[in-house]
Formats: sequence, structure tokens, C-alpha cells
Amino acid sequence: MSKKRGAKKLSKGKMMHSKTHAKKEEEGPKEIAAKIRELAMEIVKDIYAGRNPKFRTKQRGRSNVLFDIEEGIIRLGEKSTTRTFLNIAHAKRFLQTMLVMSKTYEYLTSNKTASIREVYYELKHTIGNTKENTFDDQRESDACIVDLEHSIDTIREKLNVHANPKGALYGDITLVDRQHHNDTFNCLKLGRGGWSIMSRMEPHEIEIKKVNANYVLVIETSAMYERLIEEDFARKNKAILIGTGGQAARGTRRLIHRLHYEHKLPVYVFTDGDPYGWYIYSVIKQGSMALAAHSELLACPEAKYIGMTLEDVEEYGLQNVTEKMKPGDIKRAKELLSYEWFQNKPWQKELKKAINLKIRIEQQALANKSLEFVAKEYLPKKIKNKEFLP
Amino acid sequence: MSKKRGAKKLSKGKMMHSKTHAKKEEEGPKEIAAKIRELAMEIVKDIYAGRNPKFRTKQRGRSNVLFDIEEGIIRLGEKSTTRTFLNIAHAKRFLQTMLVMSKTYEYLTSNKTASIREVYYELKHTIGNTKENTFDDQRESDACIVDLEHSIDTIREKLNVHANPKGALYGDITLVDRQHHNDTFNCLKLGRGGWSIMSRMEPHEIEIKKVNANYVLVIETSAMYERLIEEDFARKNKAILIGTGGQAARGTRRLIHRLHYEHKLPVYVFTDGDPYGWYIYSVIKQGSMALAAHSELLACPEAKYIGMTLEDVEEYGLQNVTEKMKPGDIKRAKELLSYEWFQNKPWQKELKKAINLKIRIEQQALANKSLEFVAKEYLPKKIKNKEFLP
Amino acid sequence: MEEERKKEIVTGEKLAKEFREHSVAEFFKKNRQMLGLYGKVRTLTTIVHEYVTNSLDACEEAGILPEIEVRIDELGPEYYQVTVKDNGPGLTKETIGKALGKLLAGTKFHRLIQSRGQQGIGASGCTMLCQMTTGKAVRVITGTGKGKPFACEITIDPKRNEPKIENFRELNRKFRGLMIQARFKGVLYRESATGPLEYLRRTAIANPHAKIIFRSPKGEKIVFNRTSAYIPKPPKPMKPHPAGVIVDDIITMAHHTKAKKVSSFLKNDFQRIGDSVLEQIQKLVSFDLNKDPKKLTWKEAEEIAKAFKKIKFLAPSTDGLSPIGEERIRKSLESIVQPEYVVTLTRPAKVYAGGYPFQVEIGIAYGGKAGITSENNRSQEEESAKVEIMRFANRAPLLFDAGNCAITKAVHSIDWKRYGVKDLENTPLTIFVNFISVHVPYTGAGKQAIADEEEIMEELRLALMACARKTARYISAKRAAIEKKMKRDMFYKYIPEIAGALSKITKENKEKLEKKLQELVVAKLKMEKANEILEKVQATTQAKEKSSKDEDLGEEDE
Amino acid sequence: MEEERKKEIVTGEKLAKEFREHSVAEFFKKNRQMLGLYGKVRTLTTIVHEYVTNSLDACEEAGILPEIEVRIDELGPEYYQVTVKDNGPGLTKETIGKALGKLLAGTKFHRLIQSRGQQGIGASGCTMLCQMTTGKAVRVITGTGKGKPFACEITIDPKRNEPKIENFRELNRKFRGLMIQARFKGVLYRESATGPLEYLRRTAIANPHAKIIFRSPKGEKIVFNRTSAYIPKPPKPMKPHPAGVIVDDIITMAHHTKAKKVSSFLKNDFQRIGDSVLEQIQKLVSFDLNKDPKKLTWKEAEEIAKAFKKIKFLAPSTDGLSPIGEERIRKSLESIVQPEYVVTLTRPAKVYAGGYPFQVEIGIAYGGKAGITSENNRSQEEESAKVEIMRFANRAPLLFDAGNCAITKAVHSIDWKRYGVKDLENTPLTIFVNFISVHVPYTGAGKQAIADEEEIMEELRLALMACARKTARYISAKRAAIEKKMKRDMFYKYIPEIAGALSKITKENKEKLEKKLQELVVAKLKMEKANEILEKVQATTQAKEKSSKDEDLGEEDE
Repeated sequence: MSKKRGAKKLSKGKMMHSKTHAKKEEEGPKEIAAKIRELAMEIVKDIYAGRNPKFRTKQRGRSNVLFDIEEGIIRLGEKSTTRTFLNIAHAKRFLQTMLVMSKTYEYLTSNKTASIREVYYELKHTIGNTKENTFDDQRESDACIVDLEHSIDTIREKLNVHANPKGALYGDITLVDRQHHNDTFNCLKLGRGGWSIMSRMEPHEIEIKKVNANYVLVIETSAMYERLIEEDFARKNKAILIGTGGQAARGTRRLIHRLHYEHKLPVYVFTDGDPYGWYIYSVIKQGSMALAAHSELLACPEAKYIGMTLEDVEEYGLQNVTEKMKPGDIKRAKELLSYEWFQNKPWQKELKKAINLKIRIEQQALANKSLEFVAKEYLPKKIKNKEFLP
Repeated sequence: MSKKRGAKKLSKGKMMHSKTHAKKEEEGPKEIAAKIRELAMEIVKDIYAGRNPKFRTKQRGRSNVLFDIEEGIIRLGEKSTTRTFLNIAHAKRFLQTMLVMSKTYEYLTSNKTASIREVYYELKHTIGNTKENTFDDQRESDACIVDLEHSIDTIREKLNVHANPKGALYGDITLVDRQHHNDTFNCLKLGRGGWSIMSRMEPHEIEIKKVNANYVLVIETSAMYERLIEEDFARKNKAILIGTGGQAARGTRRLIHRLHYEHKLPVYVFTDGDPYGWYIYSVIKQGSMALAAHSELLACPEAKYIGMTLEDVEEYGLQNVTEKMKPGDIKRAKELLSYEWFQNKPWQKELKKAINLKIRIEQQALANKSLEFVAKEYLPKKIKNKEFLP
Repeated sequence: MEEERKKEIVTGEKLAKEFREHSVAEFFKKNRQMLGLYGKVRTLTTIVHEYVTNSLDACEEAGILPEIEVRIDELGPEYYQVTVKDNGPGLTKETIGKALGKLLAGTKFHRLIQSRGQQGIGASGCTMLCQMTTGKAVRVITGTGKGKPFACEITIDPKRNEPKIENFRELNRKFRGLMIQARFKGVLYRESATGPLEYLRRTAIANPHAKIIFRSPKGEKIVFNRTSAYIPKPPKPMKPHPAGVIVDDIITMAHHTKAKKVSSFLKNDFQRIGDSVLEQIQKLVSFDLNKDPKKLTWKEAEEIAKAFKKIKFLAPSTDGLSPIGEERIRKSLESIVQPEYVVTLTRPAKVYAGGYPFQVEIGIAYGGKAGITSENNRSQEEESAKVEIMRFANRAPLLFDAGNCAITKAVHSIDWKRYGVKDLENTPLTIFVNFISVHVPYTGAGKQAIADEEEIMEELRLALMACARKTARYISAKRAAIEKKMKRDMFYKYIPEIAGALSKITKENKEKLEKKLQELVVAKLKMEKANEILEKVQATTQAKEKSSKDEDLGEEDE
Repeated sequence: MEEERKKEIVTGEKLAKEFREHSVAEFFKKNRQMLGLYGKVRTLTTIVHEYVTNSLDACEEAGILPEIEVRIDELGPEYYQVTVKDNGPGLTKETIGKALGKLLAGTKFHRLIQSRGQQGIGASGCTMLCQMTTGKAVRVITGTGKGKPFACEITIDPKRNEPKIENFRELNRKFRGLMIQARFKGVLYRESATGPLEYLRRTAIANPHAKIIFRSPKGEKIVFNRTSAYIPKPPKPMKPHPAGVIVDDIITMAHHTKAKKVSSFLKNDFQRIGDSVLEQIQKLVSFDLNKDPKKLTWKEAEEIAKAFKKIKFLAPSTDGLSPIGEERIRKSLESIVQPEYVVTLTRPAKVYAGGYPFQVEIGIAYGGKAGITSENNRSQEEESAKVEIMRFANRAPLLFDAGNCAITKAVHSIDWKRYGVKDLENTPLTIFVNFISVHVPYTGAGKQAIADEEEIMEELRLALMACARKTARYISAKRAAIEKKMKRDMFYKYIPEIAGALSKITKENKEKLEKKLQELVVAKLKMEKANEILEKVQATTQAKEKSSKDEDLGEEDE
């Protein structure tokens, strides 16, 4: 997507972030159930009127993804697509979406939640007198869930459906699980393990009761997350630590988003200095193309990148603990170079440097200086001097 | 390895479990550091005496792994191997092991810990005036860590070295992190997320202060772990829930082991009904071949298998939510069939059934009955009636 | 290090005494592989080929509807007797020896004429093989229809390349035709894709006017009946076409012509040269065309050849070519291959490099028993039908050296996917290709592969593509019909599920919703009926492509 | 559907009139590809081949050290003149026509004798190609050393396969030898792996007694000097060996023998048959060996053939075979290929199916300029040297049809890894194989590939493996020497790190530890010196294998 084209699209399809954001955040199970019922009624009306029954959802190809320069997030455009029953290519998908609609309606009205894998298994069965299954692969039901999210303009967590949890939280933050005995706990008091982040982090479920911190530090690798706890980094620096364990799961992204917007905490992202790490950062900050529709609830456009950078390699003499980039890494880095949200001087410089030197640097490489170096010097110095990439 | 051969080997190489176990558990950083120094002194003596310097470690091939029928765990046999400096094939490895020895000695004497990746980065550098690195790949330093574990007969956690953390804990259990502000927390009070299990779960670090439960339920998938918390299973059944998120990490296995031995809690393992799930169970119960040397501290031979089984498929009519086994699955199942620790009637029956029907069944497939079925009927009934596989 | 040795100079004079000529028979006896007579299975097939093509050629020239009986008997391990009997014109006392007992003697070699055999070495080569491997003579009975038929035994004297006829006796019964019986050792009968049975099956397909009866060593009798009573025109000898003739040809012909002037030589001895062409030639050469052709120099002949290159001639006469014909190929394929659908094509004649006209005939048979597995003894699973490429040169099957052959190369050079054939190798197709020419450019004396001359390749490709287009239309129409039925079934099948789901949410009556949805499907399919089936299929395919394109981004975190 | 047509029955009598014999020259004129005369580059190489092999054969028979000049001039686009001059015995007036103007005439075809040429069609085929493509005659100058040399021009009358000699004139100078000059169109000179230069290079390697001078169309002069003054023994005609002779051969020989009894026929006309063998044969056959051989029946000959199969004969006489010799192959490869290491082997003679003795010679050149890239015009990067397989039949290079050839197949059938060659294709090896026999079993008249008869394959493999073993020893000794140096460097390199680590733990003095460790290394390597290098390398390899086997279980949870 070229810069020009994206900008042009935006002027048409733009939505006011603050307003829609607030409305979307507010919607609870009842509102969502009502929306599903409304959609089902329209389909029934089509059938009674002898029209080919249909529902609308959004196109999800690259051509319908745009970068909202003003808000700094990736959005799904307004291009929509219609799925009808009387179309050989759509009929099965139509059937499957009806089943998913009916099932999520049931969850919402009976206050149950399910993982997307459970949705698949709940709905899988043989159709009538045939040998055909309603679903043969979880990817099919996943796709229907996405259709439904777009049709009624919400996120799956609000359909009481969620993906697998991943990620851990540590720091002086008190959470209340409003759906679970009102459990109240402080995440600084959990030893060195920390709290295991849930797959759904919606406000009506998990309340962020109190935060005593200056910023949120998001860490790519679990080992670095542990290292920083080990060094008592959170206490000494009044930081909230979030370990993503690779690409951040939806629940973790939702938590970062909420910490930033509800508690005005700056978010610093600390990843390996390689295309995968930069991509993790970009997803946390701007959202992803695949979930472009939900960036408003998941992205955190004001997040900053703290490291690793290739400047670190020079500054701290880490040359002999860099790794060679594989051809695939270089290809990926070149792709990132052309992304709209990396169109700024510091990132262009960083990416080009990586492509020229063909090297990458991992977080753990800092151990080459000493184990405590990262906690005692590297991070504090960077945060103090505001040495960030945008 | 045939049953006969294993049994024969054992009579020679057997160690008393309880004694060595207790001794091993007791050893702290000081004892381990002393052992390393002892080993280094022997090598220095060799050098001064003009002998080819050497150290002994254990052979780790399949031929040196045996199943201890009496204790019900996999063990490493007594076959050892000697690594010397003046051998073209060993010299580099010898050098690397010296570096790892020196580094872990430093950790132990200065009370630091590190992940195995950090060890790699701490030690990686260019040798003298050459272009050769001390290590080119983390696998090289990992192998040296294993050599050292065997040379001084301990586990890496006691060398203050650990792998990545994985796994979550939920239930009425109070832990104290003795190395970290003596944080004390109860894992039933952490909302639906639970506590994120650490990579090192040694007694001198994490104390299990109090447990109020009837048994430990180990769960393969994170989604099922969440489902059971969602249904408040732990409270209603006085259970400790441990989600392994696939193959159990060393820290998680160490915790299961300790809950069983320190608090006499029965351990029930709940995995997908497929070769990968059965293998996860087998590693928790008997230990793994790769870590055969550490089974005494990691395995839990009295663990029982609760599900999924192919009997469940029949009993609950789950036929149309089974999946076909791939050729690789079938091959793996056939391998399991020949393992010594599956040489009992119920497991032979189960494995043969799977191989004949060529099907597998996932935990989430129980959602096909209803979402709460697993928590309200399936597990309570099985535990009440003691419907386990050995 | 070098040894010393007494040298005895052998003079040129001494060597002269050693010089000796040897016969072509000796040559081929030492080099039987050049005649295709190698490999145990291949040798037996080649023997059958030599005899059967001779019979077909003879019948054709004589205007007789051929009936040929081939019998193979197993006499011992790797020891067989081959008997071929035809109802052709027969041979006379004078010719029988040359036909079967002398190499490089025949009726065809010196003429530009379409025939299956060509070089006059096939049948005599079999005689040689017979005597080389068994010491036996070839036994013959023949009659021309006039006078008494006779029997005799023939061998070759390889040193002289001359026939030896023994046991000659006249017979007191009526017989017109030729029966040859010969024995061979070191050969093997197999019912494989390169065995005699497959050879005869293909011969029958390309010669629908021939009745062929085969008795296998197993005692089975297989009859390929004729599907046409039309006897192909006897091919006529042709004059060479000027396009592509080389200097040497012109010189050779000029020295043998009966014409007195170069101008009349050109007009009489070449095709497509009339007065206006002659005028053009005269303008392009430096000498007078009234010259005596016997005195034509190389340089002058070179000028003529150059002139030929510059002038645009009419396409060569096809008088010498005898195609099978589209309708007859169709009938033959329908009868013998039994496919679901057949398309055939006979292209107009073209010329390749040597000034030789040629013509290409194609038949594509699809479905039914087409492809390999139909007639052959392999497993009958529908799914495993494979493409079968049947190559013919002047109606004679080519079973070997497929990889080297222009026909195979042309078939594989075509982008079959464009014609609805996704995986050529595994499609129930029989592709029949008959290449006919007055001079087939074989790649070797084994006569099993056609050289991939540029003009031949182009012609083959054009013909194949024309047939493939028609086949593609049939295949997609068939697919469309199947899909229509599938569509209705599918829509109906899904209705209860959809009605159930909607009813759960909206509390509307499930049965009512089902009934309404069924009405919708019926209305939809009626409307479609009005449109062309083919269009629908294409639209569906496009819709599928589009919708799948829409969703090509996966979610990265699940 | 069938058209009706008036039938004109052509009778057998009528066909008889059409029967015509044609000459072998006409046959090959139409089928020049059978002589290898096709492909623009290949044709030119084949021409050089035909003339040069004739020259070498003639010199050898006459006991002359050959000096051969080959000159190729470019006369126009795809138009070249080839001139070959030798110092051989020359030809006489009587023989010159048959040698160059009549196919299937020659000194060699009828004898069992090792020679490069064989079938008497090569040089005459070139004459035919010359006149076909240019209309020109072949020009010749020759002298036998006695009397006056003469010049003439030769063409072939293809209809009669007879030479036409023109412009005959005697010359008033001294000349012994033969000079042939001929022109060809439609050919192309390339300095590729199949071009004339590479052909001559290989000829020089296999004929170390020959001096070969080549003048290329570019005007370059390349001289391959002789590395041996030893003139190979003139090959003698051989009697056939009984092993593998077929019935037909016995019958043919019996009818042409001068012997009066079968017993004396067997003793005189075959090798290795003496009185005791005759006695054994008599016991195995049902007739009296005193019989007149002219009256021998097929059945009786069959009995003799069967008897031959049962009797164990001495290996065939190698009198007719003239190997190059191990020492001469070595010198030749060293001079022309310039490798680092050469091993050569001449195996004893063996027999293959037809009772023909044959012999295999191998040379393996390793390193240096061996392999492709050394002499050829490719890039000189050391890393990219590729294996070069040089095939020869009776010392004549075989450049084409490598894939079909027994030599190539044998080379690729060997598990080179066992001989320390990890990737044969990319190793700087030149593999020289000379196959010599009184009758080379070519797969075609192009004479470019040797048939893979079982006995030949086995012999080739044995010879190759024997040479490969020696080469392997050289390669591993070389590797061992390199490794020894590497070892010392490596040990020294690691010492400071090890000393540092141990010092940190034990607080011992680092410098002292380093010094002690260095002493250890020196002592260790001194001890090793005493042992055989090769043993060490093997031990190391085993140790490596063992240690890696030890650790093949990964950890499953990291």
C-alpha cells in the first residue's frame, strides 16, 4: 500500500477515534446479543420476502487495510462484502456463520464464555443424512467468528469468545476479577513468577483497581522478563513488566491498551533487534493487518521502542554477539522498510543499517556485558535520556 | 530397549531413590560450587603431572537410558565417557566446558542466576587472535551445561542456570519466594489468570508454605486450564490446577514433583487423547530419555492418567468430533506401544485401539457435549470412580 | 623405460592386399541393433512390425482390403515361431528372394512415396535373424492369384548378400497372398505396452480398413474387425517439391533425367514448377536454362537451389499422401478404445526441410476406456487412468524411443491446463497422432522416433491444440452438468441447519423457514437453466477465486 | 459414410517389376545420422575422428611413429575445409578408391583385430558428405615411399557405391604418407567439450607415441608432443575364442574353413582348443568330429556350441590386443593433464559374450589441473573443478552419447564416497578409461558409446575400484598432513582460554598452566609422528562418529 493511496482512502473512511472507541468499550453482553438478534431478523425477513438471504461483512484483504496517520493505527477500510446463501461458493460459509451466530447468541444470553477451539468443537457435527461435517477444520469456524465480528462491529472477546492466553504481568498493580469472586490481588506480591494474563481482559471482567508505576515495560522474551524481576527492576524503577513470550496475544494487547488509556502510563517496548522483534513492536503500537478492524481496542499508538537497536551494538561493543540475518530475515526487513508506519527517519536508518550489516541482536546478548547490566545500566539510562525509537 | 535388557542393566546400576534423592534435594549453592572447584583442581593436577587433562561425564545415548521398574522412572545408566583436551574431536568441547564451569562457579559464588541463553551470550567471544568464536550456537553451550550437570551429578537449576519458564498455577496453595522479598501469596486469589510458574522451582527459592487441596490436576492445554477456572473447578473440588501449555517445562515438572513428594498430593494428568498428549503424560510420570539423569528430581511415578481416552469417545458419543491421526501420529503411537513404561494392559489396550481406529480426541472436544460438561460431570465422575489409566 | 622392438615396416603395397569389400548383410548382421532387433521383447515386436507393415503396404498398393493373421507360438524358453498370413497380391518366383533374402532391395526405397516400410531391410533382416539364432530358413507360401501358388524356404548368404531359395514346390490349391513363418531364439513374448499385442491393437486403430486376427502364445484369439470398407488410395510416387531441396539432390536428378534442357528438367521432374516459375528462375540464375541438364555444374545447381529459396511456391501436392481421414479415425477409436468422447482432425499437407510433403492427423479420445488401464491388463480403478500417447508414422505404430520423438515432444510442449486438463499424465486421454509423409525423418534405422524438425513440430502443435480446444469444451460442459446437480443437493442439504440456527435466535418457526428456503433454491435453479451452462461454470470459478483472494491474510496470533 | 472407389488390382506380377536393388551408399546418404554425421559441431568432430583414426591405424600396422597434422580452415559461414596429413604407409593407386570412395570396404571389417576404425564406412562417408554438401571431390596426395607419390580427386557414385577418381597425376617429389583435403557445408567449429580440439587432446593422451599438430580456424597452432617413442605392437588378427561363440558363427566359419575335418577345423580356427579339449568335445557331441566341416548341420553346430559352454577354457589370447600400458598412460596424463597425482592400471584381458577378448585400462588423475576447468576455457576458480570422464575405445576418444556408454555407467555405479570422494561431480578428477577389443560393441554406427554387456561392466568396475582405492589413499594421506598442522594450531589457540577458566576457579597461576599445556601438546604431537598418518585420520573419524552418536537425543523441553 503506497503512502498516497492510504492517505486518500482515509479521508473517506475515517472514524472519530474517541467517540467510537468509547462506545465500543462500553458495549456489554446485552447490547451485543441484541445486535446479533437484529442481524438474524433481517435474514429472516429476506427469506420471507423470497430474496436471497445475505449478510454483510468487511473485506479483509490487504487492499482494505489502511494506516490512519492521525491516530497512528492500522484500520480496516470501509470496503464490505456480501455473503449470500444461493451461491455455490458461499453457501457452506453462510450455513457455518448462522451456526456461529446462534452459538455466540447462546453464550451471551446464558453468560458463558468459550475459547475459539471450544466453539469449533461445540458446533462440529454431521449434517442431516449426509457424511458431511458442519466444520472440518478450526480455521473454518475462526473465519466465521471474524465475519460476525465485522458484521456487528465488535471484537470476539465481547462475543464471549477468546483465543489462548499467553503472557505474564508483574509490578505494583492491583486487579479485580469481577466475574470471579471479586478476587483482588497485587501483582508485585506474586514472587518472581507474576500473574498469568488471561485471554479476555475486558473492563467488565478484569478491573484495574490501582496502579503505582511510572511506565509499562513490554518485554518480548520470557527469559528477559524473568531476568528483570530477578534484578528487582520493577520495584527499583516503579515499572509494570509485561512478558509477551513472542508475539503478544490479544489479551495481552488489550491489557497494554487499557493500561495506557485508562491510567495514562507510557508504554516502552523491549524486543530483540531483528525483524520479528520490530514486527512485535509494530503490532503492539499500530495493530496488525489481520486484526485491522480491532486496532481501536488493541493498539497503543503512543508506545515507544526502547531496544535492541544496532546503535546499542556499537555503543556497547556487542559486535561479536550479533547473529547473521538469514535471507528470510533480510527479506522481512526490506518489507518493514516500506511499511507506512516505519516511514520516519530513525526507523528508516535503523532498518537500513540492519539490511546493510545483515546482522541481528538479541535481548540476551546484553548478558555479554554482565547479567545485571540490562537492569542496572542499559534500561535506566535509556529511559532517563529518553533514547527511544518512535 | 527391550524389557529384559533394561531390567538386567538396572540390577548393576541401581541407586537407592530415597537416599540419593534426599541428598540431591538438600544440596545448595555452596555445596555445588565446592564440587565444581574440586573438579577443576583435578584437571589442574593432570596438567601439572603432564597427563592429558580430562573430565568424566555420562553417556547420553539411548543405550545408556534405562527404566527403573521399581521406582517407575527413567534413569540414566552408569556408562560414562571421558572428554580430554588432546583429542582433535574433543578439544573445542573441552575448552567450552571449562568456560561453562568457570561461569557457573561465578554465578554460584556471587548468588546470581541466568537463563541458558544468557549463559551462551555471556561466554560467546572471539578466541585470541583468531576469527573463531568460543561458541557459534546455543546448542554448544547447552551441551556443555549437560556435561557439567552429569560430571558433578546435579541439575542445572542448582547450577543457578535455567531454561525458559512456561506454565501456570491456580488453586488454594500459598507460596513464599524466599529469594524475593519473601513474597507470600495464595494462588486461589489471583483472578482467573493464576500464577505464572518460574523456571527454577528449587526449595531454597520457592517454599510451598501451605496447600489446601485433595489432588493436583495437570492440564495440557491453556484453554482447558482457563475453562476449568472459569467453571470454578478448583474451589468446588479442592483441586490444584497446573496448566502446562503443551510439553511441561522443567520448572513445572519440578513443582509437580514437589507437590507430590512434599505434600503427598495425588497427581492426575489430563491431556488430549493423542500420541503427543500421552507423551506429555509419560514425561511427567517417568521422566524423559533426554533428561534421564534428572528423573529423581523431576518425575512423578505415581501420577495417573485421567483422560482423554478412546473409551470416553464411546461412552460420551464423541465420534464425530474425533480427528484423523496423521501417518506421523500413528508411527509415534506404535513407538509408545513398545516403551517399557506402557507395558501394562490398560495402556496397551488404549494405544492399540488408537492405532486401529486411527483417530485422536482433543480435550476441547468435550465442549461438544456442553461447555460446563468437563467440569461438572466428566472430571468429577472420573475422580470419584477412580477411572484412571496407570 | 621404453622397450625397444624390431620394427617391420608394413608397406602400403602390403596393406593393399588386405583390402576387401564386404556386404551390407554382413554389416547388419554385426550391427543388428541398428535394425531395432535388440532387446528380447523389442525384437519380437519389431519382427511382427516388419511383416505386418509389408502386408499392409502390399494390400494397399494392390487395392485389396487386408485381412492379416498373426500367430506367435512358444517353442521353448525364449524360442518362438512367428507366422504372418495376408490376402495381399503375393510375390512371384522372381521377387521372393529379393523381398526376403537380400538387404537393401525393395519396391520403395528409390521412390518418393508414402509407405510404412521404407528402406528394404526389415523383412530380410528378420530372415537373417532367423538363421542366425536358429539356423533355420524362413518358410514361405505365396500366390499371386494367377498360376499356382508355391512354397519355399529362404535364407541369406551374408558374404554375398544374396538369397538362397530351397525346397521350392508348387502347390495344387488356390491361394492369393503371402504366408511367412520364421523361428527366433533369444526373444520374449510379453503383453506389455511394447509387446506385439499392443502393436497390433494400434495397427488396427490406424488401419480401420484392415481386419487383424491375433493368436497369442497363450492360445487366445483376438480379432480386430475393420470399421471401414474404404481401401486407402494406393499412394502415388511424387516428384520432389522445390522448397528445401539441396544442391546435391538437383545434381543427382539432373544427371538421371530424361529431359534435354534444364528448363524441361525443372518442369518435369519437380512439382509446382510452371512457365511463370521458370521465368522467375531464369532471371535469378546466370546461365541459360536451355542448357543440357547432364552438363549442369555444381555452381549452376547451387544457383538453382538459391533461386528455389527466393520463389514462393504452391504447397506441395498431396497426391502421394494417403491420410486415414477424420471420420474413419473417429470410428476406429470408438470401436477399439471405447471412450466417452472423440475429436479427430486431419490437417492440410505441409512441407519440411527436404522438400518432402507431410500431413498430421490427430485423434483425442476422452473418458470411458480411454487412456492406459482400459485395454491393458492393469488395475481397473477409475482414478488411476493415465494418458496414452499413440504414435504412428504412415499408419505404423511407433512403440519405442518415445522420448526422442517429435510427437511426444509436441504433446508435452502444450500447456494442457489451458484446455481444462489439469494433470495430463493422470487423465483418461488417448492421444492418437498419425504422421504421414513420403519420407519420414526417422532418428534411426530402428524407425521408432520422428525427428523434431521445426515445421513438423509446429504442425503437430497446431493440430493438437485445435483438438484440445474441442476436448476442453466437452470436458467443461460435462463438469457443468455434474455441478448443477451437486448444487441443488447441496443447497437442500444445508437448509435444515440454517433454519434451525435462525429459529434459535429469532424464535421464528423452523419448518416455515425451511419451506421458504426450498422455494428460493428452486426459483434460483430455474433461472439458471435459461443461461448457458458453460458460462455458469466459469462464473462460479471466478467467484471462488475472488472470495478466496479476499481472505488470504491469516490471523497472526491464534 | 464410406466413399466408393474403383479398384485397380495391382498384381504381384506388376509389383515384381518395381523391385529394385539399391546401394549401401544410397542408404547411408539418406541416413547420414547413422554415421554420426549430424549436428553441426558433431559432424566436424566426426570428420576429424574418421581421418585421424585411419592415420593412426595405418601407422600402427606399418610400425611407424605417427606424426599427424590437422588443419581446419573456415571458408564461409558454416563452410569449412579439413586437411589431415600423416606420415603413414600411404595408399596405392589400387586401394585409394576403395579406401575413400566405396562404403563397407576396408582392411579391418573381416578380421578379428583391434583397431580404431572398424566398419569401413567412416572415410568414405566423409567423401559422400563432402560431395553432398559442396559438390566438390576430396583431394588426396599419397605416397608409399616406393615409386612416385601421386595426387588425385575422389568422389563416390552413390547409385553404384563405386569410387570415381579424377585428375590423377604423379608428383616429382618425395612423400610417404597420406594427405586428405575435403570441404563441408553445414558444419561448425567450436572449442567445446565435443569439438575437434578436445578430440585431438584426448587422442594425444591415449596415443602417447603420436605427435599431433593442430591448426585451428583462428590460426592458432597447438602441438601435442609424443611422450613415448614406443610404437605399439601392430595388432594381429585373432582367432575367435570358444567362450560365447554362437551357433551361427560356427556354421559360417565351418563353411569357409580350409580344414578337412571338424576336429582340425576346431583346432585351427579357434583359440585355446587343443587335443584334450577336443577329446572333451567329442564326448559331449553325438557325431564324429572327423566329419567334413562343410557338411556340419545346424543341429551339430548347436551341439558344439553347447559343448563350448560346458568346457572351461584358458582366457583368450591377448595377441590381438595392444594396450597403451600403465607407465605410458601415466606419462601422458602427467604431460597433458598436469595433475597432482596419477594412478594407472591395465587389467588382464577378458572375454565378453561374443567370444571377443577385451581389455580395460584406467588412469585416474587427481588435483592440479585435473578435471574440467584445467585445459578448457572455463573459469579458473579452484572450487569449481568438475570431474572429467575421458572415454576411449581402442585409443579413439568417445565424445558423444556419454549417457548410453558402459564406461559412464560404470563410473557412476561406483560408490565414490567409499574412496574419499564425497561429491564425484565436483572433484578435480580426470578419469581416463580405454576399452580395447578386437570388436568393440558399439551401440550404434556413430561409434560413440559402448554397450553395457555384463562382463564389460564388471571388468570396468573392478578396474575403477582398484584405481579408486589407490587414489583414496593419496587423498587421505594429503588430508592427514593438512590436519596435523591444523591440530597443532588449534590446540595452541585454545590453551589461553582453558588456562584462564581454570585459573578463575582454582586461583592457580594462569601463565604456569599455559606453559604446562603447551608442553603437553608438543609431547602429544611428537608421539603421533611415530605412527602412521593414515591410521590417525581413520581413528579421528571414528572418534568423531562415536561422540556424535552419543548425543543424538535432543532435549525436548528447551
